Amino acid sequence: MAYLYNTPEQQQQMLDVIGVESIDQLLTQVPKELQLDRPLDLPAPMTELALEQHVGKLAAKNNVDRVCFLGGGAYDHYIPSVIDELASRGEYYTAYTPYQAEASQGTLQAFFEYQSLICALTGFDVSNASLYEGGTAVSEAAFMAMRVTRRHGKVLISEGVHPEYRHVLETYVRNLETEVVTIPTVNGTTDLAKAKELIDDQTACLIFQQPNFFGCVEDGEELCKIAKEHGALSVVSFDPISLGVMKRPADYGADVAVAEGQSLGVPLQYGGPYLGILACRNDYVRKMPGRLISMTTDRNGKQCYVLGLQTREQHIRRDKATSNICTNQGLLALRATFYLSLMGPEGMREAAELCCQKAHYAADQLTKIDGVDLMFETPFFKEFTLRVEGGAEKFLKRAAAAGFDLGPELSQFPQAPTSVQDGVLVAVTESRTKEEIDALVAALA
Amino acid sequence: MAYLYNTPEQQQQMLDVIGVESIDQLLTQVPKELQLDRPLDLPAPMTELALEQHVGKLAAKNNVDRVCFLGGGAYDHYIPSVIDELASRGEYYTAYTPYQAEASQGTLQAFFEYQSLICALTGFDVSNASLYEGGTAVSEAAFMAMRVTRRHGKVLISEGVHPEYRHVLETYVRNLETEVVTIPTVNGTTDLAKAKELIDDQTACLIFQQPNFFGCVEDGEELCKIAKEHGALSVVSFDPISLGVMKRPADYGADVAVAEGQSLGVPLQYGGPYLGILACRNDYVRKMPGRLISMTTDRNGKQCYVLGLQTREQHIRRDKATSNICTNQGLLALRATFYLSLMGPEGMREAAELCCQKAHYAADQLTKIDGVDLMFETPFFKEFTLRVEGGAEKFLKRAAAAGFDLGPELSQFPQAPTSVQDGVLVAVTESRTKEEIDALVAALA
Amino acid sequence: ISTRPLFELSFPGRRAAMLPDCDVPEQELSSLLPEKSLAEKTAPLPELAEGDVVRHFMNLSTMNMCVDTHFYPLGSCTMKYNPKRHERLSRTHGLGDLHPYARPEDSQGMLHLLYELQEMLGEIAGLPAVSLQPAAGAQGELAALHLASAYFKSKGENRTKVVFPSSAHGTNPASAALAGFDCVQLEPSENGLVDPDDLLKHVDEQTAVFMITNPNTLGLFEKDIAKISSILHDVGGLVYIDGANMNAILGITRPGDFGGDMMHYNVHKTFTGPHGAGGPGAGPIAVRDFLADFLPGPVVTKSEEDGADIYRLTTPSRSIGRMRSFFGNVGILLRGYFYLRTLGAQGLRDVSEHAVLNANYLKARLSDVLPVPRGEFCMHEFVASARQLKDAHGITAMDIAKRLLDFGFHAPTVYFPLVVAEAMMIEPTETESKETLDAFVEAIQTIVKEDASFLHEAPHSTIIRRPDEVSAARNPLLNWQACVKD
Amino acid sequence: ISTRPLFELSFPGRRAAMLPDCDVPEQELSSLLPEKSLAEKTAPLPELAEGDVVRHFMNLSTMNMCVDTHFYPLGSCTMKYNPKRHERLSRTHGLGDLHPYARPEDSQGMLHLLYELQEMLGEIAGLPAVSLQPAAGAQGELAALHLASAYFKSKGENRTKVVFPSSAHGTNPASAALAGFDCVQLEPSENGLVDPDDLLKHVDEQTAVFMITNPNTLGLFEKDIAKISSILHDVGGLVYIDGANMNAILGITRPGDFGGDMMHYNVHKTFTGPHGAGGPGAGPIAVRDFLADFLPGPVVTKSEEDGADIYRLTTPSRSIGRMRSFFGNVGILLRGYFYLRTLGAQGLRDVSEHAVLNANYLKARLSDVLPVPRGEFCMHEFVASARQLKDAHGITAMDIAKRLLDFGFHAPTVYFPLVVAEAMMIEPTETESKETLDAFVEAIQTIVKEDASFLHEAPHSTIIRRPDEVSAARNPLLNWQACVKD
Repeated sequence: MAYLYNTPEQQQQMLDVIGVESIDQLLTQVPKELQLDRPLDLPAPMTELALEQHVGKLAAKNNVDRVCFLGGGAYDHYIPSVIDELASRGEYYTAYTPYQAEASQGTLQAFFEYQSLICALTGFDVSNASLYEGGTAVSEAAFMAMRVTRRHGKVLISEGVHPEYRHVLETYVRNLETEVVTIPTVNGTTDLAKAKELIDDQTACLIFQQPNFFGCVEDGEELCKIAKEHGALSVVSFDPISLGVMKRPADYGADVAVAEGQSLGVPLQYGGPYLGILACRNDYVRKMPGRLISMTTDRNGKQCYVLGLQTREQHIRRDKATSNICTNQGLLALRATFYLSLMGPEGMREAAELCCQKAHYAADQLTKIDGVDLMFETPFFKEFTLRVEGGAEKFLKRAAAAGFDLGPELSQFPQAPTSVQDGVLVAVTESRTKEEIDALVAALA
Repeated sequence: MAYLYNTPEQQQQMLDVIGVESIDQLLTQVPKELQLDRPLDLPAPMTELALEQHVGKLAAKNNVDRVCFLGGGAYDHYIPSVIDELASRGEYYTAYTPYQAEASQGTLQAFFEYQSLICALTGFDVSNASLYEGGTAVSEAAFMAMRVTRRHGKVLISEGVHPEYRHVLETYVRNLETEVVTIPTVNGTTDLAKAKELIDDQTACLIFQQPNFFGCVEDGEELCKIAKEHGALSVVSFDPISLGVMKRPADYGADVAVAEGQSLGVPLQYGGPYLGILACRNDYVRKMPGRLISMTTDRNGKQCYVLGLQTREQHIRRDKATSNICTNQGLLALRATFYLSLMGPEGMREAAELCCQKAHYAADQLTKIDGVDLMFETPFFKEFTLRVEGGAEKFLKRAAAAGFDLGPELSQFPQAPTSVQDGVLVAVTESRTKEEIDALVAALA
Repeated sequence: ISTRPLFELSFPGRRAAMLPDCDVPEQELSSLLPEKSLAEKTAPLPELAEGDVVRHFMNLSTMNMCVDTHFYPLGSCTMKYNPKRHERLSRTHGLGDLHPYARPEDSQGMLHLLYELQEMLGEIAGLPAVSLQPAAGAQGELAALHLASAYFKSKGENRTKVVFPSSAHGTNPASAALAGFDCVQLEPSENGLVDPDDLLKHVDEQTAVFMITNPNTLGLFEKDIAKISSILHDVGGLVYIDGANMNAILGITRPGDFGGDMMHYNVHKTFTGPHGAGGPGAGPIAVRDFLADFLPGPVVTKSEEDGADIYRLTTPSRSIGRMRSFFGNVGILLRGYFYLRTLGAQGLRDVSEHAVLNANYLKARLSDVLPVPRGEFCMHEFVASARQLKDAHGITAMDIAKRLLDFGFHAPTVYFPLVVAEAMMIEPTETESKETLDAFVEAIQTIVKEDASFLHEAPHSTIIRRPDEVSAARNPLLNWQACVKD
Repeated sequence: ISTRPLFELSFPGRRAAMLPDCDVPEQELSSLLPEKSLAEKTAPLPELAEGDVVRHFMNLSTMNMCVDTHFYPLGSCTMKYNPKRHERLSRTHGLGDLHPYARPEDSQGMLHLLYELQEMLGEIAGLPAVSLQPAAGAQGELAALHLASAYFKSKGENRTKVVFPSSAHGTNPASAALAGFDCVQLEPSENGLVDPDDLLKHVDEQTAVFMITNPNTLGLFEKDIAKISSILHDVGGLVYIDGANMNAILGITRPGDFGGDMMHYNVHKTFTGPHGAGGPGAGPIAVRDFLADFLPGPVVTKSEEDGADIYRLTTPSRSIGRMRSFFGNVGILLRGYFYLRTLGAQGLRDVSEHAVLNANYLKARLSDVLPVPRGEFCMHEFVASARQLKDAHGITAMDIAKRLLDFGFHAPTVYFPLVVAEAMMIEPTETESKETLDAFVEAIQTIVKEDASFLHEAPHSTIIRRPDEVSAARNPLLNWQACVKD
């Protein structure tokens, strides 16, 4: 009877009011022959204490005590404690979609501020109030581009985009006419010549990642230009932390920017829930997927916030909706809101610089080891790809034994180009110290 | 500039309004020759990230991963997660003493409910809103008994009371006329004959602990009777968890009940902050130390809560106050409030039964080991004293090496009777499992 | 309480988070990154002190109703108590901080847990093959529709249609369209249930999937569900169960047992996810064995090696592919796992029984003022109609909804489903007491006696009152910068 | 929001916490415990569901003003921002869950940290010997007075008197009395400061200790403190500094440097403890070297063994004994440690400089309506007087305090210290912005123009209004059971 209130005595009183003899009588709505005639076969219930002991044992079978140089789209960035304190407030945590604006101004204003912060971060006029995560954000951006350009035949995507994001896009379009065409990379970045070759007037968009999956910095300006020249939208999947030092998507000509927002105060938790970010030029606002919060006034003229442009959404437009999304990632959008508020421009700049400096130091030191080289001679930001002579497996095992996790290996992604299958990603965030990097190098040397 | 707001520009605006040129000019209030002419010699500041890394390293030097059978007044009882969630609410956490009742009804009502819960738990009419911890609560009770009985010459305290509590009492009375007389124990409990011998008409109170420091159950009724017969107050220091199955202090005739409330949802945190509980008969309310919350009505007749009987307190009565206490243990009283609300009568009973059953199982199994015996043949509740042939040191080391912490050893308390100095306490809470107890026994056998 | 916009609290030079000094030899940034990729100045985020951020968002939080503080009978959303233990447990060292690319040997505890969750969800559904990947219910629908398509293609069939009743959630048609299907909507029936005869007319060999919520959005159990399923199966189609209303039937009946071939769960609803001001959700899907090979992946598989259980991430052989990056919304799945392990079989059945009891009690007590047009009894929720009140007194469902806020109750869902005039969709959930339900009934009884013009002005005590949604739609102000420009 | 008493929510048979089944062989309880010690029935605690408990105390919490949500300029209480990082850090595995009887070899990290804290507090005080044991400031006072007594006894002196100014905190005389001393109170002086000439008349060879708060409770620095100290030292007495107002002088001047021999800190005020609705505090004391042997214990000592630092719990040789069980209020001490390590020397001085700046700014801006009778400038707080307003318009300090609540500001401390008529003791702290101070000034400017009779009725917008304290004192209702009986 965990979490229940009504005692047998109360249940009887309620049944009397309803005018039935038992709960079973209420359940006769379910035809007898369809009712389960046995208890569900589930493990026995546990009290809070027993569950904590059980979960503790399971958790102890996961090894998280190594120093984390893992990357590939999820990063061990520092999470200020204020974020947990605020996000765990029941008033955010146990409220739902703000359908009743009068009872939800807190959530509404916070999401409005989220949108404003993402606009400030990306340079765009519009941000929605979140999508599921970075991978589906790419697909949603592609669909949006098709609606905007009315071109449904072809989507161009760089091989430098996270292989799982590309995989998701393939899944999303599998029943549609749309062809997904991959632009190969050369020396770690999108092959611009190939991009020009592959793009045409049926192309809805050109999608790239900045910095890309290999850690390398793309020529965003040029890629956007190529898209523009063919009437396609340029879609960039960016690393939010990188914008502490790097140009904003809107500033180098992108039309749509999407991102995995995990870096912005979201714990790793084995891959989700994370935060899909989507921002774009104002022109596309009515083609945008996801929830939007708008400022308005109430009947007394007081400034307030409300769900806006709901007529784009599935609960109104049904099969004509801009997307099928219903829940958003509210709690994660809140975390990103708190994160960006705490960091401010200076914090973001410092974090980005630390990542960049430490990643380069780590790369410099690691490549001093015999047989360890950078796979690409291309500038990178906080993550880079190593090639290890004789394969990465032993190398990674040695690192693990010494208390360090590197990776992922590119070979675990079927979508990664075959030429780089022997690469290993190494990510270095502001949380890593010189001491840790030096110890890693010492262990591998 | 952590946590500061005003930028240099704002500081200048403020100085202009004040009409001074610099903050230094404001500080001329402090005579030049008294000003520190150098920076304080403190470690360099750390950012949140750096501090977390630093604290993590220090914490890793403490060993808390062993299974905890440690007792002696602080116990590893289970803390339901609801307690942390509620107690960390900023509205409780960052408010202060509810001087402005209109702005503090939440705190006031919660403390009123604390008082009511402690009354229900102990059987008394009055509880204050908390004291520092269990040790000082004993001293405060002794002072209160002196005020009530107007006997200032003598206080009787059983050797079965926590040696540190007795030590605190000695400290508290060291400049006063009051003599603290210790009643010896025999076979682990207060020597009743000696108690009768030592008590007289100058005795303010007779203080005992239930179950006592050795884990043994005292004859509370008899001890209270002895006090009563001599016009002294009976003061019992009780274990709150034990009241899940044992008689309430008021029900066996005690006049004042005090306790260490750590068991009621307070984390161990190396000894504090904990919670001093003090409840008593209604007659003594105006002689009581500490804060009291009273129900009353506001100007519209609405039921509300307010600080009551403040004229007993130091900020009004100064040297005539019932105590010098100013802060109370508000946050810990809140935790106990949440704990008792969650547990209810059934939860308290179950917890007490589990402690008692598991402690007896552990005692039965441990004493099967050669050379390991119970020191006392007296009923105990959740804690018992072992005597180990050849001394406890090696025994404890073997336990530690196998991942178990027992203790404390009685030898570490100078106030403990010499006859029991070779004893070791073992506490078993509801958090311990049969599996853990069996593993402990296997490791020591 | 201050509600000044965050950006207006900004003051140049203020700082909250600070980062440590760089402890590695520093190089010129322009020597590390291409000049043209570098920003001239950092993004114009607001500059705030830590205390600003805390006070601002603490104050904003208090401008919300939520389950922790209020009765929140928002129909179709299952606003039940969110156990606090889930928060502490999900932060457990080794769970909350596990990287998604931790190697399988370093994540056996997590994989074990997720495997157990797959098994439990399969059992509750009566559909044994489970993928935990979908990020939300709507994504579960999309995944299942892709799966159906792949399944039919594997059999050489090209089915183009998805059919659903008019009372379906908007996600059903939206997902069907996104998956490339043509949508066929049934007409509303008299009794609020799907009419098998009518259905027969709308399905054929082009029909891939029939999507149905059961109990449906009226809170009624589709009593002909077995027949409905047969109709679909007879034409070779599949039945999809929208699991939004699973809270009504846990341990009582199973989608797999009443003919469903595929379904999704809404973990943040049924299994206390939590709701999080709009999300995140998690939308695992469960399907029949013959569809298992098509599931999105990876899924967790178990094998025994040298007497020990080894857990692996595996992509099903004919998988439709990934629906998202990484494994799934694990943080939410964990909470579902904790919930199921807390309740066990009997506890889970108790949930549904109490949810049904609470709903019927509320329905019975409200029936004189807010009658329910369809169904003698309901399952876990019901859709009442304020039509009589509107006709007699001019009091609308919206009036009642808004006025309830003044009484300290969140409003029910209103004007959905569309098949009921002046609809008020009320779902009390099992985690409310009779006392709370009684207080809610009293509030409604008071409200319906109030003057209509007074109610049109409601709410009266909230921080704002009836925002202008029309102008927000016409001229949306979507960020602070835009508002400042205006 | 419901404010029904907790006990009235109780319903027989409801449960929140459940305990696991007993996994050891069970015996009859009556065979384990003496029959007469067993209760016939369990204590009549309320019976509640988990959701009851959460919703009740969540709702209660929202009926509080607090630093996290409001400006809270409660004089003498240093209501500064409580850094959220302290909460996470103090829960760190290995700190928050360390048993007080963990062996020294198992608690070296904790002892190291506490040792460092002793050192830092000694440096900030200019008094090198520190005991962290006292549970609160008032207990620190008591400990120091016992210490002084022991010290004098060790010299064969029997001193019976403790002297303090009339503006002293109530804890000073209360602690002195509790320690067995006779209390001597100085008369108030014209300028609010201790008059050395007057002091001279009140001290002699019977004087053990002079207790003084510096800056004092008027927010004024006792400029003659060096002279005052000499007077005491000349008669062989000791000077005790009440550290309640340390927030004004961190890194600027030190009690040890201006003549203090002993002092206490209020860690929950000066070093963000937090305030916790009334506590807990922590009241470490710092004393001169020649008093070190008398400190209450244990304290942490460090020694080098085989090149490694080893930390130990040690009882000083002539210790007055324990002031409480276990080591001390470690959870609060940890927060003080985190704060000091966050700020460092410059950060700490900045704290006091900004506290002084904020106070003087507020004082200057309010001076026309709420003049400060004593002192041209103030330190971290000031005591304004509403006497003019009372004389001219009948507006009291209490009126303004209550009315401020309507404006969303917590009230200052009122009617303390007694030496100022219609006192309003205002301490803004350093963690507030100029904007907030300006808004507070505007509120006061608005209030003082309001009608006195309207103000007598204030507050107008709070959940309750001016409780009847007289009847609460006459007929205290201290628990729910008693109220039900009435």
